Amino acid sequence: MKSLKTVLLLLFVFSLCLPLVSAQDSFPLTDPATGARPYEGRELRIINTEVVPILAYEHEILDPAYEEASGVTLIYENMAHSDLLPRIQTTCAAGGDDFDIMFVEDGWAGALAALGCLEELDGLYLAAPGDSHPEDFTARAFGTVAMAKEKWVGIPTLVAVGMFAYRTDLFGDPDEQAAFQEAYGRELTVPQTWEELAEVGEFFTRPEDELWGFNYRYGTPNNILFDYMIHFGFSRGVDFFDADFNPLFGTEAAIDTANFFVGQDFLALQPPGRESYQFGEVLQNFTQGKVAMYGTESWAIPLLLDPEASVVAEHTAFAPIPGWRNPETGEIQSALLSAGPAYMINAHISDEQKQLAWDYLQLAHGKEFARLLADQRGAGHRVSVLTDPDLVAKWPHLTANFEAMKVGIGRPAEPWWPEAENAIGRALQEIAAGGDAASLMADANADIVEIVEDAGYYDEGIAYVSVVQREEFVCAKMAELGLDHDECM
Amino acid sequence: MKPDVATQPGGQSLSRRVYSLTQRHRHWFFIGPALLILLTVVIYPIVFSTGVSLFRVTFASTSRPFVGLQNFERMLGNDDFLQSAYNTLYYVVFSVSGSFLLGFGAALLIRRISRGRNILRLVLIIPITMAPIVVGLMWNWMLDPLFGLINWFLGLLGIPGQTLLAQASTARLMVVLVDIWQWYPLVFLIIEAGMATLPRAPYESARLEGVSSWMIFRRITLPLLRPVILVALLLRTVDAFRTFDIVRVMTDGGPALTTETLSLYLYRTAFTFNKLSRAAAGSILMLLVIGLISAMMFRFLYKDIEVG
Amino acid sequence: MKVVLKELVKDFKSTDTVAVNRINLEIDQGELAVLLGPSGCGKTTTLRMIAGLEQPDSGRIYIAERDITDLAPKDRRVAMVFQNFSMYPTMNVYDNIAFPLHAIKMDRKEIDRTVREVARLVNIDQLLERGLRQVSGGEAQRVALARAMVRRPEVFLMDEPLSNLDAKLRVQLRTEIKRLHQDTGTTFIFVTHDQEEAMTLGDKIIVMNRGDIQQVGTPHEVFFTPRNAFVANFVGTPSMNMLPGSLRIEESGRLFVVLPGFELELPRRFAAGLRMMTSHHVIWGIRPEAIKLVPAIGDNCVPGLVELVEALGSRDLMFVRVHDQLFGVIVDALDSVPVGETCSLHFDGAHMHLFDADSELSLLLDEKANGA
Amino acid sequence: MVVPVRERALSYAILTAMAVLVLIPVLAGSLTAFKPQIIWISSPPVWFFEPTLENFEFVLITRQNWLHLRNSLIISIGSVVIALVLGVPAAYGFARFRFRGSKGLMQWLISLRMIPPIVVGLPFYAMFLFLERATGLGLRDTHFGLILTYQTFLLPLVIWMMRGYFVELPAAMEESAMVEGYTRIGALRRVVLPVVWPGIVATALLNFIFAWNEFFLALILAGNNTSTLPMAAGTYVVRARVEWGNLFAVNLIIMMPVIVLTIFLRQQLVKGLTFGILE
Repeated sequence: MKSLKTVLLLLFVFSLCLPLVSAQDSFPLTDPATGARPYEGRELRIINTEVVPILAYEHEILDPAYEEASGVTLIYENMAHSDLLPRIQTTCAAGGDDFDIMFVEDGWAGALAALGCLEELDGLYLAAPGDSHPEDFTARAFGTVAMAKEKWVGIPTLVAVGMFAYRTDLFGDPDEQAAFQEAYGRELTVPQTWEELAEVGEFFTRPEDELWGFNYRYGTPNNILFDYMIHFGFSRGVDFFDADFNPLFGTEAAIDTANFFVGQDFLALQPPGRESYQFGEVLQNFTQGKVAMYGTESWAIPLLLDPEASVVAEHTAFAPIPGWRNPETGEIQSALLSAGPAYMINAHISDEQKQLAWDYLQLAHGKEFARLLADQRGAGHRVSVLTDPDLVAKWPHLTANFEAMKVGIGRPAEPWWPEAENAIGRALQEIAAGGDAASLMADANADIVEIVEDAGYYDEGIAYVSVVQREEFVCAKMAELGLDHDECM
Repeated sequence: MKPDVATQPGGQSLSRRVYSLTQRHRHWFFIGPALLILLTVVIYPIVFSTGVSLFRVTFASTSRPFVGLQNFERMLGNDDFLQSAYNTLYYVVFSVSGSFLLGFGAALLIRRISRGRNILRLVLIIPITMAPIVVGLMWNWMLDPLFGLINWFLGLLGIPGQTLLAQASTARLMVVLVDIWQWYPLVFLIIEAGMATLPRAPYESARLEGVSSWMIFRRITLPLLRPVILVALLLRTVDAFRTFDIVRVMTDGGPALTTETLSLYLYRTAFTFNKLSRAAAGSILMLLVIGLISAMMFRFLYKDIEVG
Repeated sequence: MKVVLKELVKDFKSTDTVAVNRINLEIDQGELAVLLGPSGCGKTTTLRMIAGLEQPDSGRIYIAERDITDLAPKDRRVAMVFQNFSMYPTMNVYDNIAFPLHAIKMDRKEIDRTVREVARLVNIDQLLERGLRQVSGGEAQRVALARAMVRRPEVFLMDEPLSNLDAKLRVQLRTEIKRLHQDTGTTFIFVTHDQEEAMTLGDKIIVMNRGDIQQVGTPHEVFFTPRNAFVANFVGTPSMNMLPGSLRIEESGRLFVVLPGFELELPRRFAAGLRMMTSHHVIWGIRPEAIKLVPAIGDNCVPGLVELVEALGSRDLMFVRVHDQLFGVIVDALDSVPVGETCSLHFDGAHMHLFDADSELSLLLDEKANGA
Repeated sequence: MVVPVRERALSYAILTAMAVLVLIPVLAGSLTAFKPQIIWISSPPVWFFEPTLENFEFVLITRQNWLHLRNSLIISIGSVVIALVLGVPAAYGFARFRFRGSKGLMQWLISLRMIPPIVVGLPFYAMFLFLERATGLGLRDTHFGLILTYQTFLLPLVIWMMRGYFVELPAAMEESAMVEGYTRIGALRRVVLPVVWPGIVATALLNFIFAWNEFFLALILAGNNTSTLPMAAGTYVVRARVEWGNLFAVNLIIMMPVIVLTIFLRQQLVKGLTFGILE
């Protein structure tokens, strides 16, 4: 009797878990839609967030035009960025079809793809290539933002790479130049290395005038701190994993980087409150003219150049982010994190709906609209835009942006990566609070080994996908689709 | 008296038997519907979570092997889980005691004044009427190192800008203070309302006998208010245990996990770290601990209050 | 109407009501029956079962030969007055009294006439517009009476309606209830733990203890011929002096009770009851009123020391120590003996009670009566 | 009771200080809702300016937060009504009938308040989806779906609070009415409900506050048709900056109904807290 009860209870529990394990049907290809307004009267549901003002532009210009032309009603579920992931994951895990198109950050795609709720775009593309042009992104950016391992799952909505902005009114001021020459015995130039930046930053740090040398993002959540630290790390040759999939955060270079990044010397160049600065605060400091130099992400550039949003819009220029002078070669190494969201199609919706979603995505983030967006707002993430002579003339930063995008390094697109990031971020926070960098970074490194092990990776022989491998994946994908990519020649 | 046919045991009419039956089970008539809803909306998720916690279910894999209690084991051996459990304990101890002292104090004081009592009471309970997420954002704004009023004020006093929320030494305290700010009105309301029901006689006689205010408070007010105090403490403890919104908005658990609560950690485990089963196991553990604590508090409570 | 309880059982399992053990009771038409007993004896549970507020586990209840066991309270044609509830707080006196009439959809004019008539009957016709806060406790209880009367019920049930009132009001209302009973001629069942109230009110007293009926009888019977030690002890204030003892029968047939320290002769009327005894152990009792002060030691007289005297008005209650036993003795105030002095007590055989130590049943009654 | 002047002055001083600590952030924040964007943030703070309603216009009309306001109203009122309809009878049942396990059930009920919402969110979503596929009954992204979910924390509190009220009332009140010709339901409706009405109002208010401010369950379960005001507030925390003026405008919209209700129902609220939770 008792065992029967147990069996019944277990059956009950299993039945409750059923929605989680519902199998996914394969998706048959559809004919290209060519007729006039074939989607008349349909609805397209998009879960989105107002991350950056650039995306708002999409609503202002693109969406009304699309609705007008297609007869489709666009329904946005607009959420705070931090609220998006739980909502999407819940729907995804249960196999829900609450929305057709979703805004997915590169860090989330690995998990969602493994769950089988990201539609692979190959078939849709081959059936109706249209305006999407996947070859029109840099291989690095495309591999990071639009692919989950070897699968093409999204069209990038923006690509964020580290950028460096500075004030031309300060750097070009003869008095400042003379004063700098006197103090440091060299010419005042835009810094190329972090050491130079520290000097220039110190020079411009004048709290009594409400002016500081540099501003960078920190923030309390662990992962954010890591995001920025890794810019410094990359330039010193720190990588995520070695070829044998061993994490590399306990190395001497990583420890040096950590010490520099959260060290008091570096913090002293920045306005008070730096420990809690996130995107908003650093942006604001720069646009209010409080800092001479500013490390940012590419998507923020249009905001820096908008005279209504920035008092120094006229005096803002861009340069490659500083790097580390390799003592052996004398070469300046500069590498940055590349990240960003893409629009992806929910695999759990009907075929008709997928077709509709694809049709919209081609338009929303195809070549044409990207041009429009760049022309109007100076935002660019497609190669054709970043290299267009007319646009570059109008928006000089596009060139630097393009260069950064080509070398940007993506985070591991693994489901366990956020936890690893969290471990390093935590170590960095503790170093900032006065902890010993060497031991804390070593501990974090050990934690990551544990996290990866726990995920079953070493045992099951799944390897970390390196940046180089990602580019290979991108090239293979392009070949598969019959496309030529400039970087894959 | 000779009983007529209708009174023979076998001769009861159906409607009478139905009446008799409904009389015997009449409490289900009242409790049943609510219980049914609660069973579906509460038992279901708990059973579901328990089920999930026994498998390895992640957001990142479609294979779901049965792993028994491994998730519980891993959770208990996880430093971050233990750290957030410690933080939660810190919140419970300081937020509960802080909001209790403040609320109790305000309730004691407001009984000593007459004019303006209503308006003061209304102002004092404003925080509880605000959404926790709003409270968190508002205090972020107050504490902002650039434009926050607090730093502006400190600046007037000649103290340079502080990043109270970004330093491991102060962040936890700040979050607790905000939590106290939001929740002391609950204690205030309960205690004040409880005081309104206190009998007058013991006070009057004590006053006449020249007993000091402190002794009156200790020997009369406290013992009489014991049940009310325990209720306030129970509610606050339970709420403090699941602190989530305020912390998520203010510090998101940082810096270095010093402000991470269990709720937040489990949320992160599930949605950021993609470990559904681990989070489910953690929630079950958390439920067990809270259940244990509340059961202990209940024992105190039941001693004082005859529950009919 | 005649009320009959047959084999009525109420278990206390899973409820907070007091158990009732298979009781049988008949209350005649027009009688004022009082259920008397200490708290927790089952008297209120019995009353509530008659009202339909508790469901008996088994047994039947009849009112006027109609089986009402499975009828809802509203269909039983009974009325009830409660101990700790008098007036609906959200209604004024008038609406309170009219409330039961609305249930039977009486028309407005008829309601008005009935309410005023009943209000006059219980002397609250001046208070009709008042609310709960504007009436006194006694007035509120009259409202409850009026509300009970207004539907002309077949049986009135009263659950200690007077116990929350002060002494003077209690006496006053007691009289009025008695008068009401006489005027209406309806069957009243009155529950109380106050034996004085029971004595003054009841035509018939049903003494209950631990869910069982101990004795049914007139106030006189219950007082003077208690059927068992419980009734003897419970009824009467101050209560009966009771001592454990054993019997000694002389060959001459004279009967003695051996009490701690002294011995008393018993009248012959106890002889008949002795046959059913299994041992010689008895409980002997005598009411304080039956003990006399006598000037000298004689038969059935013992000396004692006065330890305490309580004034009861015209009479005094003396506590007299006799061989380590304290006896309550009621004497005329004028005959009272000062504390510390000795006196001689006479126990009148005519007023002695004797109970079997095991069964606690009275030995005074014959076998047949006891076996019932 | 006579309170010595010095003691009273001290009480005033401390209470006023507390009131100031409450009011400063609330008022300063609310002020921002009326500031034009250019001075949303400024250091030193701007205290005098020409107030504008453009932030309210932006959030209510441009961002269509009036829809969120509507959703919040429907869901909060709906879930409180359902919680009362189910909870008041249950509370009565617990107060009046003692049965096997009633005490344990009551304790279990209040322990439900402790369930962290993350335990509930995902299973609910899965359940709704499963129901929809199995029976066609759509609860996802419906007001009713959320109303149902909110019962997890509303219903126990309603039962707990209301039970206190019923226990305070003598059972004889409805029993009297039952003997006088009413059914139990009739007696409850005509006699008991009018008496506990303030308690119901207070319970409703307190539960309204909890439903109105709920965040996590809405986050997981609310979709386009049902997302609530606290969720709308979150959308003004965008990556580039926090849109403080808009955020505080939404905050004011969130706070207003509760404050107004609290002012009007303060007496009942206080009464409700004494009776309900005390017992």
